[in-house]
Amino acid sequence: MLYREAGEFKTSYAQDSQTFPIWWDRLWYQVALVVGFLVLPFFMTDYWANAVFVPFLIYAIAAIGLNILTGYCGQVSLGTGGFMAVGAYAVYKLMTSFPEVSIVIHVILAGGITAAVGVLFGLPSLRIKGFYLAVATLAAQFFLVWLFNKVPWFYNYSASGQITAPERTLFGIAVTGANTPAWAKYLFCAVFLFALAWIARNLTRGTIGRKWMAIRDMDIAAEIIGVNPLAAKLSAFAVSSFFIGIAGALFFAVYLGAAEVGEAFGIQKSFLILFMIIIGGLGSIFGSFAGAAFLVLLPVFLKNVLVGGLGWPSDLAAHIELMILGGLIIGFLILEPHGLAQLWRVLKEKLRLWPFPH
Amino acid sequence: MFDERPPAATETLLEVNNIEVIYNHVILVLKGVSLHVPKGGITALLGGNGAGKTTTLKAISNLLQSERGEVTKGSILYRGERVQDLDPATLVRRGVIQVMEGRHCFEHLTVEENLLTGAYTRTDGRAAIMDDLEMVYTYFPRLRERRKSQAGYTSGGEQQMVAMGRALMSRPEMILLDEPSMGLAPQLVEQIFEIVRAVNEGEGVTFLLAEQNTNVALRYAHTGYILESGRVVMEGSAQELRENPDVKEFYLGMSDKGRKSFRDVRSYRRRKRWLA
Amino acid sequence: MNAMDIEAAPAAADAPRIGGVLMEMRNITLRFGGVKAITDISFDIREGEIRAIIGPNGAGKSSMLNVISGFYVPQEGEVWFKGKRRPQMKPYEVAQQGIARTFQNIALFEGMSVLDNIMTGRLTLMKTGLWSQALWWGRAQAEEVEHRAKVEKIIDFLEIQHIRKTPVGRLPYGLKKRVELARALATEPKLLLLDEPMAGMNVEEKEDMCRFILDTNDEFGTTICLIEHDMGVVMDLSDRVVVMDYGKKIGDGTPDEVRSNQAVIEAYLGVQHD
Amino acid sequence: DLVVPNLSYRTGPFAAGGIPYADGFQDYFTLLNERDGGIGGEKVLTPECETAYNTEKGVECYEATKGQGALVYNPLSTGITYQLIPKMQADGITLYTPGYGRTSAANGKVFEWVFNYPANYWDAASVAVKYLLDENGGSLEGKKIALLYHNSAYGKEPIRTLEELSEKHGFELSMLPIDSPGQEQKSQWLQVRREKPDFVVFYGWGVMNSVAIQEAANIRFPMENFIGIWWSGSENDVIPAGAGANGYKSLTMHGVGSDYPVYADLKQYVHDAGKAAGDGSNVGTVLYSRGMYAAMVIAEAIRKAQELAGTSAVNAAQVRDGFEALEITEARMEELGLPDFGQPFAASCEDHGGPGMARIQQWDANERKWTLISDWIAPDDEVLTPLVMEDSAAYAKEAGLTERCN
Amino acid sequence: MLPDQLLFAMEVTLNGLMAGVMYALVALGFVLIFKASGIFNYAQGVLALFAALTLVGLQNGQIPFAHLINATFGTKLHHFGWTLPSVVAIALTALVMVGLAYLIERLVLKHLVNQEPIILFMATIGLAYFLEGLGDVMWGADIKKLDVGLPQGISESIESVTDAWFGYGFFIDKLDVVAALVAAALVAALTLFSQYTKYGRALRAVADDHQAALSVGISLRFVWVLVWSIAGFVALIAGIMWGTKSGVQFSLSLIALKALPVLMLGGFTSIPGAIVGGLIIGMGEKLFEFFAGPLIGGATENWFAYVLALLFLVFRPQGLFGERIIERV
Ligand SMILES: Nc1ncnc2c1ncn2[C@@H]1O[C@H](COP(=O)(O)OP(=O)(O)OP(=O)(O)O)[C@@H](O)[C@H]1O
Ligand SMILES: Nc1ncnc2c1ncn2[C@@H]1O[C@H](COP(=O)(O)OP(=O)(O)OP(=O)(O)O)[C@@H](O)[C@H]1O
Ligand SMILES: [Mg+2]
Ligand SMILES: [Mg+2]
Repeated sequence: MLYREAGEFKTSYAQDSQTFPIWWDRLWYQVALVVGFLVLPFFMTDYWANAVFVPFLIYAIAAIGLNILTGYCGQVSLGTGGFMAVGAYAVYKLMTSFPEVSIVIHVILAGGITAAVGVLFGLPSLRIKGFYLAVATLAAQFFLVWLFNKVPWFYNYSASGQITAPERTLFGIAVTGANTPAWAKYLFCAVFLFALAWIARNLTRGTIGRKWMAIRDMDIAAEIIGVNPLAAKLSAFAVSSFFIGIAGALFFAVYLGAAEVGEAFGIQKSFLILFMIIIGGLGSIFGSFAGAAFLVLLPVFLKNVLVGGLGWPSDLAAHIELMILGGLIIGFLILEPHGLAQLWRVLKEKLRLWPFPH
Repeated sequence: MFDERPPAATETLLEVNNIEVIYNHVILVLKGVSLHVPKGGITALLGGNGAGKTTTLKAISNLLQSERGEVTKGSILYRGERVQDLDPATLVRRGVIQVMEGRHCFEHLTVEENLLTGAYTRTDGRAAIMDDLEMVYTYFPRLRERRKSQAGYTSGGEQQMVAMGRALMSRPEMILLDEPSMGLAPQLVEQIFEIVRAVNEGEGVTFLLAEQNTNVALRYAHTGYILESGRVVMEGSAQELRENPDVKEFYLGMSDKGRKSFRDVRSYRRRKRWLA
Repeated sequence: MNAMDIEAAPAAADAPRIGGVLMEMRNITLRFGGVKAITDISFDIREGEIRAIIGPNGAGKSSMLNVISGFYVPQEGEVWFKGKRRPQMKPYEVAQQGIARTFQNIALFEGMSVLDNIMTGRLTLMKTGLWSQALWWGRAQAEEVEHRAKVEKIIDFLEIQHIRKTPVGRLPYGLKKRVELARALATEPKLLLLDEPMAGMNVEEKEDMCRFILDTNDEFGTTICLIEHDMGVVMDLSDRVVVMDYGKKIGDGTPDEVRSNQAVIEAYLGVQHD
Repeated sequence: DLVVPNLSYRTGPFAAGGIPYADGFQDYFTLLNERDGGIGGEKVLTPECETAYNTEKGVECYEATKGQGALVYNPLSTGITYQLIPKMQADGITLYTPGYGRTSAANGKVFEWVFNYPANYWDAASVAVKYLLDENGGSLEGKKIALLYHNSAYGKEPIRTLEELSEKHGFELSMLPIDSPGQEQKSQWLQVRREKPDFVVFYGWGVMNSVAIQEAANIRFPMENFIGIWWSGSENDVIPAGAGANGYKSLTMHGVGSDYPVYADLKQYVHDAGKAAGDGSNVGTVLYSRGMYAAMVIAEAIRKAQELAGTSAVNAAQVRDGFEALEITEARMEELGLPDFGQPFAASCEDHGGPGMARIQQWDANERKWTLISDWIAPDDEVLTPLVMEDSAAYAKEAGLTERCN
Repeated sequence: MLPDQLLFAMEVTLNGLMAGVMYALVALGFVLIFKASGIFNYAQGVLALFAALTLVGLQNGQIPFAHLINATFGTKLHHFGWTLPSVVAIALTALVMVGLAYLIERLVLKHLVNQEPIILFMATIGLAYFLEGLGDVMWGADIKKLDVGLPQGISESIESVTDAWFGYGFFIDKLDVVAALVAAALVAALTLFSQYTKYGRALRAVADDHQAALSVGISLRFVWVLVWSIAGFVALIAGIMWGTKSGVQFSLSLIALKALPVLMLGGFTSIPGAIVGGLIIGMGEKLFEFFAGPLIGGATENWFAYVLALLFLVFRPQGLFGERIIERV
């Protein structure tokens, strides 16, 4: 047997509710941490950082954020791009207004500001449900993008409305701006992701997480057993937006370095992140990681295969890439509607039973 | 009330041979179930929660696929033909219709529209359908009163009637009836079973009904099967079953001294013999 | 009474089980558009008793529970609880007052495990804030463990240990009902409303369920109001019965009184079989 | 080999513009390779990378290609340009953005690695106003000009310039933003109907162009008073409006049509040899010519770099020097088979922006072709230079750069 | 004579209503599919694009997949060399849409019976990607002119009539007038179909409960092919209108975003709602842009449409004409 839990006994409730109750899982998790923090940084090149790892880390944060709202609390949102923009513009204003304050604080504050905005746009969720709410969140998406495009104060009155991240350092090493070494970008985002994923895990396994899930699964019943729907939904909007705001801040400050709101934080972004969580698995933190990895890696991979490997013209490759991506999304949904995370769980269940089929 | 009736016919209409059903590729639910449903009879499928009654019915009506379940072994023959690979619509056209557990009304359609959807596969003209609608309304007067309300807003019992009526509207040869008594007032339970009997006798419709309410079911059925954890543990004519001491104790709630009070069952019971 | 403690001694055996009026419905009328679901109904529930509501389908029984839960707002009438007139409340506020319930068409949280479902019952009792939870420090973890212990007792009580970690979606119907009861019990209710707790069960399971209901009532002194169609159960379990028909009250009294009430027989019971 | 990555977009909302441009860009280098054996004997490689006009994909393309020894980038997207400016400055690779990108990059003192000659967005706005001045006897006093623009960084660029110019020349300026992609412009054109501006200056890209021209025709706005920037003046933009587009004007920074000697070579060495980048249907169109023009300037800069460095295998830093020392004369253009195609210019350490001249072309719907109707018009540097200085100084401050060339 | 400002406002209102009709054409397709299968079909916009691309391609005798074939075999194909009359091309395109509906059912929906709405929604997004790529590979990504002979440009008759009445000739696009007529006819036909025919009832039944529909013998496959075919046909009409207006290329698919607020306001399940929603949204956003736009910087239409819809929703969470959301325990 490759994977088993036999022989593991829990002697306390705390032990029983830990994140990785099975020893094997715990091992994998620790290996991943060691590789992520102690090995990868030494091998980080500009290409890998900018094309794969940094976007992956940042999208994973955003995906966890959206997963809290959509996967855990059941409120489908298409305003993610707009909320990321709030984070980006908040961090930009903070960075340029208070250059002496640490960038870490700016990023966290940007998350806080986004949380406040998120709560504001979450208010209608009390009355509006399902797809109606999803479409309603588009109001946030379009309004926020318009706002940042229209009000020059947000982009410090620059001629084109573009914002550019100034260089900021942490422990003497640049983490934003063009001179940032690849490993620093990577580590900076990785630390945020780790901390946020850990917080997300804590929240979702505790009281508040249960409130969210109760609302998701059956809001009326949840209310009747004593969950205040307003508080639960708004807290989900707040926490989710906090995560998404941080993702937006990092996306602009660390990853892109310069951004234009409509282009970097348009509706496409909202959809992309929604894809991530659905493909990864709604209501699963692991799923957020898996979904982000999948959707960041897949296009890069396809491009390399089709253009680099098969030598197709880049436009044809791009079109076919779209078809493949679309096809894969459908394929995955048919194969396992509950995402990569569920696929993984089924696999584990099979492994546990292995070599017996049932 | 226990009028003893001989089984109406001996020809087998539906035959289920040793089927196995697996959900989600991993959960094995039916572990070899075989049934013979005689034409023109009422066959009861009894058993506790999770025994696999619903699963059996769905396997027959081919509704399993949509629940990620599949029949992995065995065969299902209807009038001697394999029907496993047909889609549910074809099966309805051939005369087998299921009334699902939990009613499953079309919430946004009115009661009358719900009933009319039952006639979807029929091609015998509007007049005939209207006649049958009238018939259903005669069976269930309550539905006539609520014909214009959205089904989603009707009470549980009303919904059960809608579901039954809807099935009748398809003029079936065989009805798979899943827990018709669930949540119904006693009078209505009687009424529904009376209707089952009336339809069975009057129109010659064969019934395979899954029931928890063993008491009523065995009163109306001709034959019965008892299912436990995905296996048939007992079968026989309704009368045989009714008189079996185990059935009496576990399914009818009777002890030697007649019906036990629910207040007295608090102290402990022995386990079923066949589960040993 | 926040004494869900299993070890705590049950109410003194010799004290009368049934106390004063706990909840009183006065002249409740509820309409949906043209449909009159409840017409001018009054009845009371005494502390510690098992009160049954029966009636034909569509009589308005579930609607009555919904009124008590605060989910439906009656057009007329008053609800009195613990001797005070209850102002209009949101359902979650009602729950916080100590009224718990189960639902006719099981309303469990399908995406969660049995344990988590029952833990949701404790939500109103858990107090740690967002920060502490986010960091999983101090209070949060301690509280979690504390409540988990209480929930485990309920799990033991209802004999569902083996399915603790199973997602409820996969459970058979009867167990789901039991989990729902567990969730309601987890809120440590003063008044427990059960909407057809035994529908869809076979005799054996009904017996189990009856035992749980009686034990709950006995051991914790929880007041219970239940809707049920199985007359055997109603007659055996309840102290008093309200009978509704077409939104009106047609009978109220002890099981024996109700059983012999001609109006009730006509409207509901029909001919007796056993 | 010399590597000049071609960050193109043949997909996405702006593919219609991206395709001919990329074809022209690619074909010109193919011509050099086939006819001359490359530049100074070194073959030119143009690995193509699809950006779909999307900044993130642009960054990915940049990272993917820069390791191959890339010498210069020309991403044809203002958004991607903004993204790349700091990165390329850090990596020491030249960014060449003719007619688009960050206008204030014209200031070589701040933007060491960016070149945007011969003309930029602000030049365009100024040239358009100058042209209108000429048309109106030297005065725009009391006239109304509406700026209809793509509501993005690109479209917003000319606003400052036009504001300054409106003050200087006394015309009234109104602003009509259109959100990308711009298929619905009813409101804007109703606004035009209401305000009755004398002229509409247009900064559009993609479908927005053809829809605007169609709508202008629909409301019977006089086409000769409707002037687009060079990104709103291709065949794609006018053909859909059919006869209604007749008389529409746009700026251009290079010649039009395929009557230049270079096309004979292109046909012989590239198209007939089956080496063309696209299906050949775009040859001679406005955007094809522009792609070719950009390639030509890059090739010339590389040639210059080879000359300066004394080696044919130049590196990125040497190419930058080539750009900075580049001088394109009329004689040279003639040699290249493009007589009078573009304006002559000479770069310097301070000046990365060129003279900024442009000509006006007008669409003839019957002939289905563009005709040049003006000579080169110079922008109003008196107004532009301070703006460039101000904006570049702001950037220098933000990015912590010190001025060079002193 | 009326004051200028009022006249302008009237003109804007009229044009807003017309624009709303154009949105409604797209929204209709959404409604149909949602009503019949509970699927929120994000691909509706792409469907319109695909239909328009196919129409233009057929009309001009383009060789499908020419680019792909050329790239793989080094050939130089592009056109067959014939052109088709519009009517024939439209009929053929309609057939293609039916075929597409069949394939979608076969390859996608069939495998997703009984899944949660969000999963189905996702699947349609996958479908949108796929079709977009397919459309591009088949017909190329360049911008194409679509001309099926619909009139376009200012309607002189309306202009002269209103000029005579008000002293100011209103601007109305002829194309919009045609669109309005077509939309009215479509709405009437579809409403009757869904409310009063057996198939219409089946569509609604499927929307409510897949399993129950199966159990009464409604073939999901048939219903879905039917409804996707109709939606494909509606998409074709929307594609023709929008393609004539703004050319056929990628951005055409983004009209879906203009249809969403319409849908939300009218209700996801109401066919007349799509039209009324369209009218309100079109008029609202144009008037807002006209009056408030100049004050706050313009380009407000995108978000204002959504905010307007949101405001309505707060008072009627199921949209103006949407079915009541059944909330019971
Ligand atoms: N979709 C499903 N996926 C996984 N397991 C399922 C599914 N449906 C049913 N099961 C499992 O199959 C077993 C049999 O269920 P089934 O519904 O057939 O029982 P039943 O006899 O009808 O019970 P009841 O009287 O409660 O309706 C149960 O253990 C149930 O948990
Ligand atoms: N939200 C609602 N909107 C409209 N009508 C409703 C609503 N809720 C209940 N009704 C109607 O009120 C009446 C009473 O319904 P209720 O569910 O209370 O019946 P019940 O007594 O619980 O019946 P059952 O035993 O079948 O569950 C029914 O006719 C039902 O259709
Ligand atoms: Mg069952
Ligand atoms: Mg009820």
